[in-house]
Amino acid sequence: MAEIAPLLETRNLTMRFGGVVANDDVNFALEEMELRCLIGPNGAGKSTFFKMLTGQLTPTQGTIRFRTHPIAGNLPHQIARLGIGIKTQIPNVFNGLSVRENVWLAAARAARREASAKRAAAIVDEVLERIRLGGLAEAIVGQLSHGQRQWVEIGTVLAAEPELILLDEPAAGMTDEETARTAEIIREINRTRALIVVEHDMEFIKMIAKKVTVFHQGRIMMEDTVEAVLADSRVRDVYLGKKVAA
Amino acid sequence: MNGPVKLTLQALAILAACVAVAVMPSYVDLFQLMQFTLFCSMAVLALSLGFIWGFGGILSFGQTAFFGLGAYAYAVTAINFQDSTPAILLAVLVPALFALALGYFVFYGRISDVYLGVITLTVTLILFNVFNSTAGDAYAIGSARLGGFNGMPAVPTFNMPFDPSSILFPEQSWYVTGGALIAVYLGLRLLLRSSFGRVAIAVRENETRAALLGYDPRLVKLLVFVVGGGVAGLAGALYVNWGAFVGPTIFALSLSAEIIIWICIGGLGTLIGPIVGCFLIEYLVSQIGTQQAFNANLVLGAILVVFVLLLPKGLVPTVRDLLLAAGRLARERNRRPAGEETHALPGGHPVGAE
Amino acid sequence: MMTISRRKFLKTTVSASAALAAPGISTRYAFGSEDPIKVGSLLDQSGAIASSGVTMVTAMEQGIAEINDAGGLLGRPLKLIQYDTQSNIQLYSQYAQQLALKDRVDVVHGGITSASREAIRPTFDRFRVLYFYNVLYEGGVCDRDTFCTGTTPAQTVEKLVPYAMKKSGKKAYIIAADYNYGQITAKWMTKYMQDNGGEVLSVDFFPLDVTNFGPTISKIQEAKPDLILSALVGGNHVSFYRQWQSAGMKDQIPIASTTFGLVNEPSTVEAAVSQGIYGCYGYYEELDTPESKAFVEKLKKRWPQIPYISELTAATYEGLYLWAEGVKKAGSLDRMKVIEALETGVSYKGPSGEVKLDPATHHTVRNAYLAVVEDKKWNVLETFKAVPPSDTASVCDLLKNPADNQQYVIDIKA
Amino acid sequence: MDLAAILALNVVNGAASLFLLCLGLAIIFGMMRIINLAHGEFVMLGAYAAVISANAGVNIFVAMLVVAPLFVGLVGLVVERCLIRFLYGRLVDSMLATWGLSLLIVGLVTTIFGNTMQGVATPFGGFSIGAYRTSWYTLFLLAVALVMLVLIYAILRYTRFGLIARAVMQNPEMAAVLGVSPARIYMATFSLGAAVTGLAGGVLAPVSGITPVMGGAYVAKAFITVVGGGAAIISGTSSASALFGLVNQLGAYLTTPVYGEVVLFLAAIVLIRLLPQGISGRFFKGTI
Repeated sequence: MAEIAPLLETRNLTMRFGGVVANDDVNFALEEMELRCLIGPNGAGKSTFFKMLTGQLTPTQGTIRFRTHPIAGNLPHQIARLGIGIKTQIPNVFNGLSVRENVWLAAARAARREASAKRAAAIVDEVLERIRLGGLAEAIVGQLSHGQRQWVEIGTVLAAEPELILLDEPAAGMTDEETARTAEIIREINRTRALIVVEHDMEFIKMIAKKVTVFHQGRIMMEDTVEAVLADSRVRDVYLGKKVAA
Repeated sequence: MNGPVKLTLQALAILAACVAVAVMPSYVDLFQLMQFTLFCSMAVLALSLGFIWGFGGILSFGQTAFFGLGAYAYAVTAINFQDSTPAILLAVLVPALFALALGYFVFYGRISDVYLGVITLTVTLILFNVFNSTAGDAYAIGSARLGGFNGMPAVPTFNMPFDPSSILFPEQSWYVTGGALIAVYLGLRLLLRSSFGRVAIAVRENETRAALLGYDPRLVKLLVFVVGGGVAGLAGALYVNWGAFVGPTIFALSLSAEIIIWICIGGLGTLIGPIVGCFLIEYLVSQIGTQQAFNANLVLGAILVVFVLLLPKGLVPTVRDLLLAAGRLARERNRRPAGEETHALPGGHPVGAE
Repeated sequence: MMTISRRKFLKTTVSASAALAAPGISTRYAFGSEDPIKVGSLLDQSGAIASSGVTMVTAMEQGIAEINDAGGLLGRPLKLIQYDTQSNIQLYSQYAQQLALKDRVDVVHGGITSASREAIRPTFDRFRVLYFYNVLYEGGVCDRDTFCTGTTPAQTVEKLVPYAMKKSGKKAYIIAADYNYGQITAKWMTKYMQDNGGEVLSVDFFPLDVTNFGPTISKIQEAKPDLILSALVGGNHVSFYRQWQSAGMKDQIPIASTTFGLVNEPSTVEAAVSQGIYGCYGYYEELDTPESKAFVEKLKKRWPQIPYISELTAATYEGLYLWAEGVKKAGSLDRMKVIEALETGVSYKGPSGEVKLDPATHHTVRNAYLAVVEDKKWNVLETFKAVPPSDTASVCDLLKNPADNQQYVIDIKA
Repeated sequence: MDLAAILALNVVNGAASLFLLCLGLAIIFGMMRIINLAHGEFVMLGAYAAVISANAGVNIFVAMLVVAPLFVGLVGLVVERCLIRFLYGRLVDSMLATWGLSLLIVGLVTTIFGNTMQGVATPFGGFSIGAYRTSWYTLFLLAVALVMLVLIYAILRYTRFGLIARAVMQNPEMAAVLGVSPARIYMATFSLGAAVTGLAGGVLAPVSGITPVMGGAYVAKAFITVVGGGAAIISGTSSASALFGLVNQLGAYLTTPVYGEVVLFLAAIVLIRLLPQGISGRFFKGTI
């Protein structure tokens, strides 16, 4: 049975903070070029999961493999250099620098592989175009709106040209139009790269998702197509039910 | 201000500084020249901390550790070789290597914030204690006696490179020191414009984000720290050249604090600010001692307290903000008749961009 | 708002500098338009060492005023230029340059710690300014441009140790400040203990900021000495005497010190703490000679609340007069002429008695006094006349090697 | 045996003095993130207040335990109102301002009282353990340190002020929502820290040399101890004081005071390297 190794695979991944178990025995696999959505109520362990994938947390137990590299416990910059990029939940950008500088920092790192300054400049222009912030390229990021900062962060992730992109709530705080555009960009990226997207907005998920993984109390509760997940009563109980009630 | 204008202004300013250094000896007397020589060497020290703190986000309470090591390295080498050329090189190298070791210990141990401050402070206190206990003939490196608390007097001053017989005159010392200040300023400014400089600023701005983009914050900070250490060491050599003397009080807590004060007064996150702050405070302190009416501590303390309340951002950023605001006002007044409302961003200025 | 405050700030700075530009001391002269002779002085009036410095400044002011009242020197008035070095070595170097290059003074008196002296001595050598250091110190400076008028260990420790041994016993425990003065003085103490057939049980050094002496007191008790020899320095080290007394050790083991009382310790600690401590200095305020009484009276008139007047203050005053004698003898202010005149061995009868310059060492031959603290005052027990600086003399002969210029660390053979 | 007892007493005494010296700084730094570089001068003011009132005829214990903390607490209040309250969240400015303040206080005290000061006698006598003599005052210092430890713990743990103070330090906005004015809490906390520091100065006055610059000897050591202890005020400061007191006093006894100091500093460096969050960040998480 010759099976192609998954792009990303976790085995028995567990994270405990003192007595609190944030992730418990998570076995997760992502294929090359796959787009996966993660859903689950607050505190289900999605962000912790992302932090372990990017090296911001060292798992208490378990392994993570990216292609063939075991990366559990590696430092963030080492993992980033392997080709995993992340947009975090709260805009995590260089507030004191300009939009261009933000994007350039990511592009320069990517271009270093090809050792070309021109290449970096080209990436910056292309990305600025794509996130539609060309007009604000010299603006200081800290003075932009929340939504614009989200875009800047997406831009930095794109400019780094990672193999795998993790997006934590990319549509939060965006207008309908922006949300649609985000979905469009995600689909576009997905033509060449794999993505994992955490999102609460079901409409948004319906726009992009093929396969959805549901987190609940630190574990994977189910994993199926969008339709199947949305139809599942347990999911509705733990997650959607609460949403509706709220 | 757009790029080219700013660049032109900066180039003009540097040119003006070069001219000022060149003509100074014909305008001031020998004493003032020597005083400016001292101020310039201290300003190099100010730049070293201004760089690592303002652009690397590393608040070192013990920048004097590198300053002092540089001074001692210079003194010991100069006495042994009777030539300042290798001494100046070692004065940069020894502190830089020390910064490398200490920085590795600190940054790769993920020590940051105030803990970093405490470690650097403690290292300085240890150095003070160690150098203080080196009285007596047993503590000598080659022919140089370390001299304990009394220090090392009559250290050879600078000579022409590789020509120990031609000792520099005070005027020449001034050219060297003033030139060194301009060179260090230029060097740091260029470094900040380079890719490495931009990454360093990024790490200071947001360490996590920089790491998530694939930059190793530990390495970046370490390099910034080492550069700062080397520059502080150079300042130490310049300082010894001025006074021909080095003693353990060079490691004193009060000098460490004074450097921080220069930067606070001049403005953190700028390169010109530390220089301005240093000149101002050094001048003030030397003036206070020539009066007999008030206790010197009283006057200096009152000035610092008042300053922090009135100009919290420091002199250079405050002046710059005022100029920028004035410029914007003038622009808007020009444009309004044309009925053109600008899409201006709210005020303020990037900390990292200047 | 910002503009106003900035302007205000600048304005105050400007007026402050204007005030600062005026020289510190104004004395009314009766000498017409004759240019005054400038006497430079570098002493700490603020910071950690100010407690020593302030009375020395008063002595300088007094001496200058007296000489002026008596018609000045060479028919010209003296003008004092005193800078507050703020207990900061860098400022010593800075002001030394200012005195030498800007004020162009004819002589400089000053420096308190040995470190401050060593910082400014090269400057005065380089710019050819005559320099007087008027503080008791560890000895060994050998420099034709410099005159050291205070006592050195051979003049005081040599008398103190045998006396204290006679009163207590042969086993001593030495405690000293951890810098050159303390370390070298401890060596002298050891030498004189051994010369007199005694034994040193231990020598402990203390950084200047140590305030807790608990472990040391235990160690001393363990060693069971007959005598404590102390060269502790500064305000923090006064803690030792207090903790020693509060542990109830005061009446068990006597203390002899080369530093206690040099500022005004006997009058600031309680009588129980200071009672019975032995000291040996070149001068005490309590000294019962006409010159001493007149000196104390004059200083108290100048500054009614003046703290204790110790050797530091008297030697400063005498140092100024020694220089004046030299100028009179030379009939000139020329540096070399004054040095040569001083090297003829000029002398001056000051508050501490006859003080005579030793031509070979540029130190002084002077009286030393042994005293004990009784009821917060020094009671002078013995007077040693005309004690030579034999420690420095063993390494330094400026008559033979006029070009010599260094501070020797004297090799002490016990 | 006697030696062991006297050594233990020395260690405990060293730790107790260090704890007293650091507690006020820990309160101010731990709860407000203000680095008070005038801490040493607060100690000095406490000592001066005690000495001056005692020399004026006030009972020595009243002078040390009541006058000193009250006076310095009051000074703290004034300083907070006039200076510190403009500087919250501005670590660097607060350092500049408090450094200036320290110079200002030294200058003022020197101008008013001169460079030296008449001290006060140490109360109580000495007692013997075998061949060794030590003072009752050592035990008194220990008692004061213990009482302060319990008192500050009780204040933070059981009083309304303590609860609110801890809440405000955690999250100022939240406290404002609850109807508590953070400004008043900061003010009270700063004066409390100053008062505790004044008390330390008061009780150390009889065994110290009293000069305007005496504070300089304390500030670095106190700062290192507080940071070494970590965020928890009581457990962190007391454990760091105990550790550093032990290292310093044993080092001083076994070698010389010079190496005692160096050993203490090295211990601090190793400690922070091993426990980057301080002792309490590792062992006493969530304590006060």
